Amino acid sequence: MSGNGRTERSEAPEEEPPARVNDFAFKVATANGTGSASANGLILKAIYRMGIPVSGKNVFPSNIQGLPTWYEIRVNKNGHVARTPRFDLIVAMNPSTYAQDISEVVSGGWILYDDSWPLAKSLIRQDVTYIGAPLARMCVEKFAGARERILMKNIAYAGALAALIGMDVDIMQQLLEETFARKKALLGSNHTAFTVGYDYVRENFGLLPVRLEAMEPDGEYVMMDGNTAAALGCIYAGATVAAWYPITPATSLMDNFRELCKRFRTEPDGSRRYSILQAEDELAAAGIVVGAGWMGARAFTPTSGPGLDLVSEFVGFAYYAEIPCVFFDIQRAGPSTGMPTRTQQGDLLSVAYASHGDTKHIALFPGSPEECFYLSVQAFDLAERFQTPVFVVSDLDIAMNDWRTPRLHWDESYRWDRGKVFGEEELAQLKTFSRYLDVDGDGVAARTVPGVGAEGAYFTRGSGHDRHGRYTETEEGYQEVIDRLLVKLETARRVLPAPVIEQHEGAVAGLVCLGSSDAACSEAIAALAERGHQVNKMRVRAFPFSNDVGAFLRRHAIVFVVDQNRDGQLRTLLLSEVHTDRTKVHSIRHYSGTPLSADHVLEDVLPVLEPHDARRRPPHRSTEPPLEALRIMSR
Amino acid sequence: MSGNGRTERSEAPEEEPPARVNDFAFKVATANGTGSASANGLILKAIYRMGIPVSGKNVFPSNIQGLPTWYEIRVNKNGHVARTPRFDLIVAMNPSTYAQDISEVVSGGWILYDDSWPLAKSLIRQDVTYIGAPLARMCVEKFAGARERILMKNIAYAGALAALIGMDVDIMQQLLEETFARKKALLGSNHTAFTVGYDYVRENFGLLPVRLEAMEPDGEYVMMDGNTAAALGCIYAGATVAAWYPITPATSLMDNFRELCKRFRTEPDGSRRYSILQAEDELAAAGIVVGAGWMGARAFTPTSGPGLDLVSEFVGFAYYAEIPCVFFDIQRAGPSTGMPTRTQQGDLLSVAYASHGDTKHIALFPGSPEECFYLSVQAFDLAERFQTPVFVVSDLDIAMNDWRTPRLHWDESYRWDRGKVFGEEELAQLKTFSRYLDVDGDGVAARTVPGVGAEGAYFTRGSGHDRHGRYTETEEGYQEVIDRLLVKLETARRVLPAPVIEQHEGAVAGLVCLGSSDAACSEAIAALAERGHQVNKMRVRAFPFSNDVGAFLRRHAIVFVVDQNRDGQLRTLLLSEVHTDRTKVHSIRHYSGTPLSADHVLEDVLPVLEPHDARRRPPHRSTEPPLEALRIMSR
Amino acid sequence: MSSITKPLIVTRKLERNALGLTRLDYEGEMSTLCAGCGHDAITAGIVQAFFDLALPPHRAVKLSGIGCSSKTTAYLVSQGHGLNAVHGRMPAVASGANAANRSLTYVGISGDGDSLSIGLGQLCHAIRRNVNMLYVLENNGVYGLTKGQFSASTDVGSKSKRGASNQEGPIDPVLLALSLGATFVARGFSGDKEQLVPLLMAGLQHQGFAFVDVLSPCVTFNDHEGSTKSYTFIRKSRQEAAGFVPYQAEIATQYGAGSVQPITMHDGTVLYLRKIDEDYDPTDRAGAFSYVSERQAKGEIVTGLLHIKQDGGDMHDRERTVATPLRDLSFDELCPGTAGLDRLMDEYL
Amino acid sequence: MSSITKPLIVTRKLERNALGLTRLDYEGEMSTLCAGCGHDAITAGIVQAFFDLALPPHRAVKLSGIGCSSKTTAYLVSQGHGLNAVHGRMPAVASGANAANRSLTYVGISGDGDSLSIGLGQLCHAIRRNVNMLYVLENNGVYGLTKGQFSASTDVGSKSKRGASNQEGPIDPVLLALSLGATFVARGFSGDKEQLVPLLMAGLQHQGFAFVDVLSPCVTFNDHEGSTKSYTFIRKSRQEAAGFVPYQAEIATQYGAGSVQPITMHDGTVLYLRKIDEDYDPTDRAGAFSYVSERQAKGEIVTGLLHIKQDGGDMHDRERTVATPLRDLSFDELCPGTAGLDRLMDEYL
Ligand SMILES: Cc1ncc(C[n+]2csc(CCOP(=O)(O)OP(=O)(O)O)c2C)c(N)n1
Ligand SMILES: Cc1ncc(C[n+]2csc(CCOP(=O)(O)OP(=O)(O)O)c2C)c(N)n1
Ligand code: SF4
Ligand code: SF4
Ligand SMILES: [Mg+2]
Ligand SMILES: [Mg+2]
Repeated sequence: MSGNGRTERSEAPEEEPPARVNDFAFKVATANGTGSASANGLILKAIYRMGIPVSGKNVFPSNIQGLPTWYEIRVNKNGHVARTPRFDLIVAMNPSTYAQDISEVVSGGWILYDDSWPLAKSLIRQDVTYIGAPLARMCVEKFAGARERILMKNIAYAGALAALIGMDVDIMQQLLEETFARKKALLGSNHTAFTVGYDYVRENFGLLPVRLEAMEPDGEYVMMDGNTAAALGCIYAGATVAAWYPITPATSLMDNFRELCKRFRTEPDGSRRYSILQAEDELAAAGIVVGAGWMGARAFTPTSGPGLDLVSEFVGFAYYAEIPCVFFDIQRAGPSTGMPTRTQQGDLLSVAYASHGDTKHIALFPGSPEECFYLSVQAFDLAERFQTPVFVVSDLDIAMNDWRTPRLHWDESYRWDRGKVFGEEELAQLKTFSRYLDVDGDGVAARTVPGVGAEGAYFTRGSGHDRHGRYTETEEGYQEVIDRLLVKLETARRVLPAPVIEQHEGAVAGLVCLGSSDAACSEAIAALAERGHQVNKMRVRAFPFSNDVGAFLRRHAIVFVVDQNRDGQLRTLLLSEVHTDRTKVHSIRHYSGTPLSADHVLEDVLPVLEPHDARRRPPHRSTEPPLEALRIMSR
Repeated sequence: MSGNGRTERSEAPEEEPPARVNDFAFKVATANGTGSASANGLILKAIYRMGIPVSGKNVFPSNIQGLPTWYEIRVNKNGHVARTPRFDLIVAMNPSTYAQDISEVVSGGWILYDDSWPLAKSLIRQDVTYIGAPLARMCVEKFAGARERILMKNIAYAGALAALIGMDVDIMQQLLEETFARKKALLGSNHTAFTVGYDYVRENFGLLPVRLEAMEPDGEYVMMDGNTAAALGCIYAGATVAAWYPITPATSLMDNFRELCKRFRTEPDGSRRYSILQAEDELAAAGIVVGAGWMGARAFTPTSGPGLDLVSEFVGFAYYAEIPCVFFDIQRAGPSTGMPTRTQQGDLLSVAYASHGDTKHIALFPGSPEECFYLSVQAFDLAERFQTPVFVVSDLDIAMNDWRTPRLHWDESYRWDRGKVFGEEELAQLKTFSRYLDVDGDGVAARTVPGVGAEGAYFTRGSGHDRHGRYTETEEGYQEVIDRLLVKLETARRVLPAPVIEQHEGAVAGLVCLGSSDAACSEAIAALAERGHQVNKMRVRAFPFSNDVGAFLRRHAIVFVVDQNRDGQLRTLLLSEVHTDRTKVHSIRHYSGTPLSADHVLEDVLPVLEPHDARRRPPHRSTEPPLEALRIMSR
Repeated sequence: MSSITKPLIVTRKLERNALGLTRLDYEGEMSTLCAGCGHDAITAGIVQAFFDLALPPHRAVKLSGIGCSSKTTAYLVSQGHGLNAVHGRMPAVASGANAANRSLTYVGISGDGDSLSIGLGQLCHAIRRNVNMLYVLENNGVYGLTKGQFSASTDVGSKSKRGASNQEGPIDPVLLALSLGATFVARGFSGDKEQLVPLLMAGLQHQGFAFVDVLSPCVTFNDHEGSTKSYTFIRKSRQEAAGFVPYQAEIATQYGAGSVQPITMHDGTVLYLRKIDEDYDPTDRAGAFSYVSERQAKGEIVTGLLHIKQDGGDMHDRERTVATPLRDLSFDELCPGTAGLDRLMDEYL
Repeated sequence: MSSITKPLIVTRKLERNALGLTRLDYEGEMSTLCAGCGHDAITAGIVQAFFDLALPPHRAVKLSGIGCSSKTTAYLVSQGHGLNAVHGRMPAVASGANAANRSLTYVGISGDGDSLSIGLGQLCHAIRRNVNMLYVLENNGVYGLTKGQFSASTDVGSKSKRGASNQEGPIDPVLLALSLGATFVARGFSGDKEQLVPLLMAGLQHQGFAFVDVLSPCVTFNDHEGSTKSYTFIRKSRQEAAGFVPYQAEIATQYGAGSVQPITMHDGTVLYLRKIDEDYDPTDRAGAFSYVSERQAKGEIVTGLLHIKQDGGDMHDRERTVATPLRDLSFDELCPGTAGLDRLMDEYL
């Protein structure tokens, strides 16, 4: 294979496939620590600014420098933002993963590589097109110094890519100007690098059939990741105390919170209306939010699986002593340390029943960055209203990837719900204050916060206590309190965010999912509909489950439960908490660490639905395209 | 009420009830730290040596000195050893709890109290008999010094009690001699104290209708608590490394293990064939047993709820890295610190799914001290065979109370099952050693232990790894290993201890229980049979559940699941893991902190069974005694 | 057993402090500890310190972990809010509570098991954070509540009631705190209220983490002969390095001019440091370390104010938190509202 | 990404040690750390120490937690068994492994996050237990693997890449270890193999917990100007107190007679202690504390062997464990059999 930059196809050229506009996916393969992240971000943003729905997924190693990393970009005019594993184009910039990367492009697809060095024979596939551009060589010519050459090669491949898929050059230029507004010197070299790649490809290859065309920008959308949105939620909810111990993929939530605090919560004299404590570990972080919640501040800690184990003792304490606090669990692939930079929904059971003894916790499951914002705000209200730990359960895919998500709006009439808190006034009207006495039957007893007058003082403990908060080992005193906790949870269950249900005419099958599975499930359902299979969808948004959840399960003859974990944990929770016939429940599980795609869902749904639906209507199976073509069909 | 020691009954004397031999219960109320524990132990032992089935339950505060404590003794010729809440007799030695104690004796029962001081009028019940003996006064006369007087009063009430219920005085004398074999001085005063109480009652009152009569001693039984038996199990299993952090009610397991080690594992020169490490906390204790298990020793740590939370991160590590280790969870009343000296079965869910991510653990549920021994031994075999953490889940009731339990036997042909471990020889025959490769389809891969030749060296990690133990972030490499873990668990499921099922002719209802609930459930089932309700029983002994468990559930039209927790955790586990119709499952839950009694079970079973069984046969309900009389009927 | 309410027996006309309160106003529930337990004497000392400083009881926050020692927060200042955290994790809860409200008076009470074993990491990090609180370690060299196991401050060679013999070297909390740069390090003895109360008072006034290790014999499990945590041993081996003069009035009368040195606390009050050993300089961390460890090698226990560093700045000073307690900020002070969000959204286009 | 196998390139005739092994026999997988990371130099130092001592590689046990530093156990002695525990909890795993088998050579590698934050309690208690192992703390004053957050050894005023500024005082692991009575305390620098290798060798030979704090710059997140953990700063501020002479042969040639003092290790080997400062006495714990902290106050970092106590006895010596590794005891040596059980049962009648 020569390095002269001509398009080469090993077989005699077939007919050019028709152009596929604003509907394709590609992947950029690089090594981490080389600066490719910012180039990839520019590419994503440029496409986004062209008004085209796009999403980006970062596949990075648990390491700082030198290991392979990928950035997957999907362009989809219909707004499907889930991952797709079929790449029309690979930007192969990391020789150490050439073999894998080249194998992953779809048949008929394209490979953009750096032909400063020749490609090994073994890497040649017959069914794809190789596009070689001597990026490194050109960068060596244009730039001085190893570091700059490495950095600029990233911008050069962005330029090459831009030429291949028809990116708007003015937009890119604008983005470079914004990015380097304060570092003018860098702007020039970035511009040069971009042009080098762009010109080379334009001159030697031209546009691919998979290409971009500007659409009407939809101002109601933004590009955002879930941790940014969740951090914003914490700001808007009025959280003032934040504690944490660094852990991927929860860290960026706190990074964002800190930045937002600096911007929105700093007095002119530099003093701060917030306190962020980096704790010595997750046990301490949990203790800090428990202490702050007890003191009457809104407090939260973000963590991930290993941290979840460590906070569980404090979660049980807060549950029993009835202290409001918010935990974010940004799930990653387990068990144990697992794959810290891969996604999974493996903590559902651990969250639901966290801590020994009889406990059950409120958990919210945002399905998008947008919901990370709204449900975060709600989490603080629920925590204070029900005086209990509330979990916001997200995952690496939502939290750290770039999602096209509806613009966030704020309702000025919103006021925080601090729950039942007795101040001096209320206390003055009482004969005696009994901390754990439920007077109105909703299971929630009014609390006081430290510093209030002596009448409101009581002793908070995780040991056996009665309605007055007094230490007890008696059956009645103890049982009254833990029975009330159940009443409280039952009240909560009725006001938690309802599941989002999408009904289709004549559907007998229902699909249940939560969190980041939503996008892929929606896409799969659309694809199924095109194939004549109607499936209803329910996205669960809270635990314990509302009555609607059970009703949905019971009203469908076939139920699919989609889990991004090995053990079908959502399914387990549903079967143990909700009445339904388990024989009709089919478990769909994806847990390799990659985000869920519609294909994964279809693969498991079709073998069940096809025979079933075939019985209900004239057979037309043979006319259906094979599974592989589904992605195209679903567009 | 005068203090002259006559039997007084406020109403005109009714007819004396007929004698009730070897079938009654009484309770001794004292304050802790006063030495009553040894007096109570002597009483229990004396009854036991008379050949009469007896059990003792200690109800003690989470405190060291001065708070109320009770010892409940049940004498039952039929061998029912569960707690009964109906006391025929109260030995009321603690004025601070007179009111409660007196209220707890059954109508027609007796109260033995110290009438050195008069009883308040408000404490007089019309339907019970008061027996006053001036124990303190007599001890002041006989003994010098506050400490001795306090101690001897305990032996004096034992003497008084002996006279009331007809304890064998020779046996008691013998016991005193054994106890004070090495402290002859004390023997004299103890003898005096016993005689003082005994003589006073004999002279002034005489035998009660509830009384003891010697039976043929059954040499096949011993008196033992579960933690002693479990510690013995650890010795017999060949455990050499034990780590712990003190916590009630797990502490005595380690105390016993240490004593047994001193006895059985000490070389003549004083060196030790064991290592007991008191760790700085439960996290460290877990790390120690993981390290020792990895190194090839049998290792265990006993803990309770709060510790369970803290070990969970290491449990997930050991699950994923496949390291054998044994955890004892001696459950106490939760949540959080809860009631540390009360019993509950509240950790079932926490144990089953301990740690974040996809995990599921082998748990064994001993139903008696006897089984604490056998299942402990088995736990080590299972841990090494399946290279995974194994939990032995006991509770305070089994662990710390005195049970009449079958004598333990040892099968000399037993050899420990170390599982698949490759030594130099096996390694020599291999081309390459792949730590996580399953060659025979049972899901278990052979391991090596450190120190073996270089061919067997590998790297153990809780991060993503492939079949070779190499770090991986690839879908295939990662998924192969975690899928195999499921196969392994499935293999284990088939060999775990089967449930113990008791079938009755014509029973349509089945009752499921585990652990310490067994005794009360057996008793309840016997009582139900007497009332014409046949109920089958299944005692679950292991998680994950064997197929028999599901089959039992499905084959009964009515299923009762007995849980000693608020949330019905066994029921939750059954419903999520096993296929059955949940509408037929009735949850029976007792969670006040006291051990389960047959009454608790009957109270919940009868309202379901009575209408049901009534439909199946001619009504004879009106002839049945009311619920209150059931305890007598069931004898 | 429910908690016990103390019988209120007023025997004589009660002394009143600057707030017009009596000592009774600073008491708590009746103790359920063993008769003679050192911890009860410390409780009395804290009550006294609160009374003498005339602190408003309802502004007191009492925090502890789990253990006999940790129970004592219930036995003092019942008008204040109290919290028994999980075992060993009180420092984190205190940090969080303090972060949320810097305006209250924080007292943490812990045991040697709670602080030096399971809670060691948390204690060390609360010291680093310099959380503004009085931290009392009721050190009896044993786990009282779980019935006599060794703690991390048990002497080598000590035998437990169950016959085990401790072989691990004890952690000296004072040396530990010094090595971590603690800003207030003192040691007292539950049997010497004269010395203890002024130390506690100074600790309450210190702006930062005031660490007071109090030797507090466990009469049930560790008061035997040979225990360095027994009443007998401590009485015999105690040496005072530098302490405070409890009341200003005493200075003139009791002490010579040179041996007393005024120290101005953060709140402006002046405490009078009394040096026993002329060479002892409590502001010299390394010197304190040497002094304590050298005396220890001779079998002596040094008590008193061992180290103080006044200009550290507590957690809030360092992090520049606003003066208003965070938990008292209004929603409007915290939520950037529609305008803020809209502006922000434009940046994500 | 699977792990990377190092390309085996043999360039010259390799030196062999007493076991006939080459340095290659002590190497591990290829490092995936950043180019220039201090940790890689420490890896090389450990490889060298193993080679020089001619330790059988398959008898090596390598333990670590989580972090860039903790990854390095995979980059050395691949013929030994390795274990990456959960974050901060390696000391406990090491204690358990060592309890089960006292006959192997244990090396623990950790980072400042792993050891001084989440794992601080475990580190302190492993020191108390005097587990027989070499414990290397690869101290870069930052959390490398999670991308640059502050650790407990970060300097006050240090700024993170995300713009936060650290206000908590750093923990000096050496002072901490001294305060806990550690029996071997040393400090090295990843950039000075000459000094480091002998310290590691001595640590490997020490019968007990040999604690070596190694300053190890993180080139990606904490090598900037103003960081006291940067190559530049350490090179500038380093002072050696007392170290070992690497090879006996050098003694005669390089050093004067008086400045070298023989120390006989537990296994009989003699190491030669080289004192730089005449007054420095590494057997004096309090002296070491003063020396290190006084120099620190002057902006100097003291390296070398800072404290040694040879007669401590390790965990097994103190607990009197049998000589045979526990995990090698046969079932018959452990199970008391039928007779034992029957006799025991009679006692429970
Ligand atoms: C996680 C956890 N582990 C163990 C316990 C049991 N526990 C309660 S108090 C205590 C030790 C208390 O010792 P110390 O702090 O010295 O207090 P003391 O009773 O001696 O005053 C222990 C181990 C617990 N409550 N929680
Ligand atoms: C329980 C838990 N919390 C958090 C993490 C995330 N984490 C991994 S490494 C690390 C810090 C490592 O810092 P250090 O020990 O100093 O190692 P370095 O990378 O600097 O060498 C953290 C916080 C984790 N793995 N486990
Ligand atoms: S056991 Fe010891 S520490 Fe606990 S109350 Fe009694 S004397 Fe005090
Ligand atoms: S991030 Fe820092 S510590 Fe980690 S490998 Fe890179 S230089 Fe080393
Ligand atoms: Mg203690
Ligand atoms: Mg570090």
